[in-house]
Amino acid sequence: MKRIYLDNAATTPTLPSVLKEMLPYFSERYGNPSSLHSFGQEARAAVEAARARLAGLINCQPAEIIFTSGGTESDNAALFGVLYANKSKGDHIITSKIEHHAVLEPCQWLEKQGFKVTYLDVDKYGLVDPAAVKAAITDKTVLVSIMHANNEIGTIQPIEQISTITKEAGVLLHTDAVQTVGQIEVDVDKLGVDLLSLSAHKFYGPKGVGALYVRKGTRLEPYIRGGGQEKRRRASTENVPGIIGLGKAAEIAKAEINERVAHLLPLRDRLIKGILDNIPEVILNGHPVQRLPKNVNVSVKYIEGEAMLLKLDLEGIAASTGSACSSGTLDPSHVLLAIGLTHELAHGSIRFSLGRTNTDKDIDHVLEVFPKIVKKLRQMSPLYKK
Amino acid sequence: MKRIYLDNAATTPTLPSVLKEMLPYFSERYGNPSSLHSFGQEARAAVEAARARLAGLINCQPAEIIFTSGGTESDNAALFGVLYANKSKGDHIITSKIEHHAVLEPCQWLEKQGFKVTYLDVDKYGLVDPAAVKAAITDKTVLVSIMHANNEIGTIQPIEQISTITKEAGVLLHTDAVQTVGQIEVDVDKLGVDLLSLSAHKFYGPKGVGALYVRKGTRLEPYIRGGGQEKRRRASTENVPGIIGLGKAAEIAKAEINERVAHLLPLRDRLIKGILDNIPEVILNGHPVQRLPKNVNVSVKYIEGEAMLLKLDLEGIAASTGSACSSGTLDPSHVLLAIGLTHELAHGSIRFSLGRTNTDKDIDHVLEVFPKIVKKLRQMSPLYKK
Amino acid sequence: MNYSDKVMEHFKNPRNVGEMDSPDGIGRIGNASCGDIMEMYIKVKDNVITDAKFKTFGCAAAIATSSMITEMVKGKSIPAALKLTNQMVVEALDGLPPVKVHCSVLGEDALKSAIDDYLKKTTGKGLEGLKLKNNEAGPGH
Amino acid sequence: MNYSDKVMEHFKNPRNVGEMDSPDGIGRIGNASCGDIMEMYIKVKDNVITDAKFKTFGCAAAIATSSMITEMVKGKSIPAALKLTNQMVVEALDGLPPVKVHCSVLGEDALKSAIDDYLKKTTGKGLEGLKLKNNEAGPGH
Ligand SMILES: Cc1ncc(COP(=O)(O)O)c(C=O)c1O
Ligand SMILES: Cc1ncc(COP(=O)(O)O)c(C=O)c1O
Repeated sequence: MKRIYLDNAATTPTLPSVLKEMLPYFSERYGNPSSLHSFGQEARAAVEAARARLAGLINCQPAEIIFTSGGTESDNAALFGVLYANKSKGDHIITSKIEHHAVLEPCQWLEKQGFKVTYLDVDKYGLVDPAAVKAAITDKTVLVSIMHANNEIGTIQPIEQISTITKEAGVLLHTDAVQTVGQIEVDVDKLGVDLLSLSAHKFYGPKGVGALYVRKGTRLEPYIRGGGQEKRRRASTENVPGIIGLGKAAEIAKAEINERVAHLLPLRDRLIKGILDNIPEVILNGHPVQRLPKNVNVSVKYIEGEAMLLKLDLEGIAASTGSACSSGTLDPSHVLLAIGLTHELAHGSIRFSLGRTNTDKDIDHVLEVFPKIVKKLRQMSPLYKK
Repeated sequence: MKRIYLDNAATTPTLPSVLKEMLPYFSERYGNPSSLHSFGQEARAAVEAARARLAGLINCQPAEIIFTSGGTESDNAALFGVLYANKSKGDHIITSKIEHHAVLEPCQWLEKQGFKVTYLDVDKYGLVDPAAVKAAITDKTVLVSIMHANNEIGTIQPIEQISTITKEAGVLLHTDAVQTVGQIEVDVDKLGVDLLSLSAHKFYGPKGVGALYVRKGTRLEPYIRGGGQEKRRRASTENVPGIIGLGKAAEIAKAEINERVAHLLPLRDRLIKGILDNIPEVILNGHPVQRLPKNVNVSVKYIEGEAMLLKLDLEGIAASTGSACSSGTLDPSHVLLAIGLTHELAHGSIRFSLGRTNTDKDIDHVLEVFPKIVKKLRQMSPLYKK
Repeated sequence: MNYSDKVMEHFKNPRNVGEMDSPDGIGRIGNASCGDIMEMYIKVKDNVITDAKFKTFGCAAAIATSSMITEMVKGKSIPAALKLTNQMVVEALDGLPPVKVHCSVLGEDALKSAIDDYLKKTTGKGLEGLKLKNNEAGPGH
Repeated sequence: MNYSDKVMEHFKNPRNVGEMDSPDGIGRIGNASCGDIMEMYIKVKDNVITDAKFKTFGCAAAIATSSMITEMVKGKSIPAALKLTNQMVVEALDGLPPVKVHCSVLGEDALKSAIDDYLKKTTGKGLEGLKLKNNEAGPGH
């Protein structure tokens, strides 16, 4: 059976050309970049070349990039690092209710340590209101952290408008751009952000490596401590192959970015339309237009997400759900609840996230298979009365 | 020119057989282990198999292993996680003056947050006195953190004796075993430790992945927060290829461990003897016997380490030094100062760390080249009066 | 999700799906906000459960559990059916992931509710000391 | 360490290494505890530095700096030699890594100390307003 991968928001395959560049750095050019000898120096040079490539993708200086172990660490390091470095200035963070847990959980931890956090509401499309950001800023506010695009519903936030406000107020702005880097244009200057998180495996790089952009002059306490690496901003022997993979993935993304968007938009819109037209009582989650080109998220009334997901998997289609049944907790996605869905609709959500190699045929297949699955599950549902 | 790598304490090459097992997990079996579909489940199964392999190497339960991004994160997570989880019990840590910075810097940070840290002295061989550990324990002591073997001078600590004391006192014991796992036997039960840090790239696995062993029942706050991965003890999409590499490196280490020791001991001792016999005014740093099989560390009077290192590099030999000149700070190695070396001797240190593929010929070459280098540099030194 | 082959088999081909014309007992357990609702219908003759059917809103584990429990009760006397525990259903399914065991509790509760309903209808009083394990919702909720 | 080819060349083949028989001026700068000691010897004739030699305990940058500065001062008059700054030495070496710039400061200081020593011996008073950039140690320390 042909398998169709529609879970590119969870992770993406590493491109063969990315892997190819990484390979020599495992067993041949294996030096530690901190070592002074030639083995070390060749690794150091490769790491710096990768840094320059990544800087090219997001339009920053190489020195403004700190390599990390992934998006989660970048988010943790940004929140923790800014708040602890600016304790004398204030203790207040503003964020939104639909951030990734990698932002929300550090916020909750910071609250336990005495910091204050404002969690902004979003509208039914998942949009943060820039005016609400402005209204929440106090003279104790140090940092605003609003994600660039949401991983579940794909809504893209008005970061540029928000940064106008934070700049005026003299407050730092962090954005979790894990879902946008390599997917749509991300330019730290246009966005006007001071810190930005990204993760390689979300845009065809390897897992276990990411980066935090930190605008020059921004005070930051290191989160992983213990050595002089990354100019004392992130200790630990550099993940050289991973960093090289991230650099190569960035280079490819930069070259391909317009193509990627142009390829995905029609696929996404066909899939949305096909689902809404062919299955009754389905709603689209997230913003109809300000939306990641890869993201399709719908709630199917009367049935549950994990059951849909596994039925799709049996047909070779990989998707994702915001149902609690998939997470091992009792609560469904906080994002879907924040945009106002009932628990039942949140449990009935399914996300398809498209990638580079998906084709019209893949969409055809989903549109053929998915309505049948919904029908079968509805027949089993005590909530569904034909 | 043949290059001879004698910096295996800094990092090691990934074994080709390790890389081979990792390869399919980049571009083919690329699923996110948290995903419920078949792509995710095959990645999940591979991660759990790796966990079991690593558990086999250190003799623990797979569920007691948390995968991390490396030794530094493991150390940070252990110290931070234990202290914050046990705040109600106490606020005191005992460690030594020769720990890796990945332990010392988090300790210093914890001190800033109000925790208390005792930094124990070591003797001239770098040994911690178990009696000093006992004497330092108070009713506020929560954790003792003493490294298994030192990365610079190779001295192996009497962890078993220390754990007898910590168990009696009801205090947790962490050991940084980054330099011992895969090098000498490491058995968490024999050692009697509650937490143990390790890093894959120090024993022929890939960079950017490590683990923290946490004995069942030990309370630990997560350090990287944001998702349900690693049973909520370490968030972030798992570094699947890295974890598989760590698992394979562990499996190989387990099979080879006796062979590795048997291979390195005579090489190490020949190199030490050869240097001491052929170069006047050289001293061996670290313990003569309770010493890592790979570690040779000497101080050469009247000359400076970086100069030696680079001269060796010009001859194709990769080594390391504790001289300040190599670190970009003004102070030489805290370890060498802690064992009582003068600044001058600390600046004149050089470390050779041996690995799997080093041969008698490599030692011959070092013994031929190194005395000449010392002679030349001494001729240049204002301190050296023939 | 790491389901056993047995669970997947019952999920793919659930037995006894559907409503029942004039059932002798109906049990309804769970609510949509926790993601699981089970409805169970039983037919009883001479104190023996002759048929069972279900409808379920829920995940694969909930569906497989419903399917399995309806299979297990068919042919059992009321007292024997009451001895069925969620543990037995889990075993019959070759295990469930820890986070999914609550689904099997729902199954047991749905069966008990259906028997309770049957007893109420026939004897005027329900199951003595009926205590549902799943405290999220009572019968008919 | 990320050294320029020029630095490596001077490190590999340092010029003017050694002591000098009856030098006209000696400068000694740094101390072993910070990892660098430079000794510089100069010969002066008619107010021109006709020869310079050095001995250095230190890293590759310290050695290359010493080698370069001795090359640069040879043939220079005392006033011209005093205009030599560490920046000029760094440039002549095609740059130094930022953490190594202090080595070039040591070189400049060693030269100034040697001139100071020469002036003291010849005129009875040293270099007017001598201020060494490296505050770790004075001359002869
Ligand atoms: C928006 C967002 N932030 C952060 C993360 C965390 O990234 P990683 O899994 O690389 O740590 C993810 C993905 O998991 C994400 O989608
Ligand atoms: C003793 C010790 N602890 C911790 C570390 C840190 O490990 P890593 O570089 O994998 O973070 C190292 C090596 O760098 C080490 O030798």
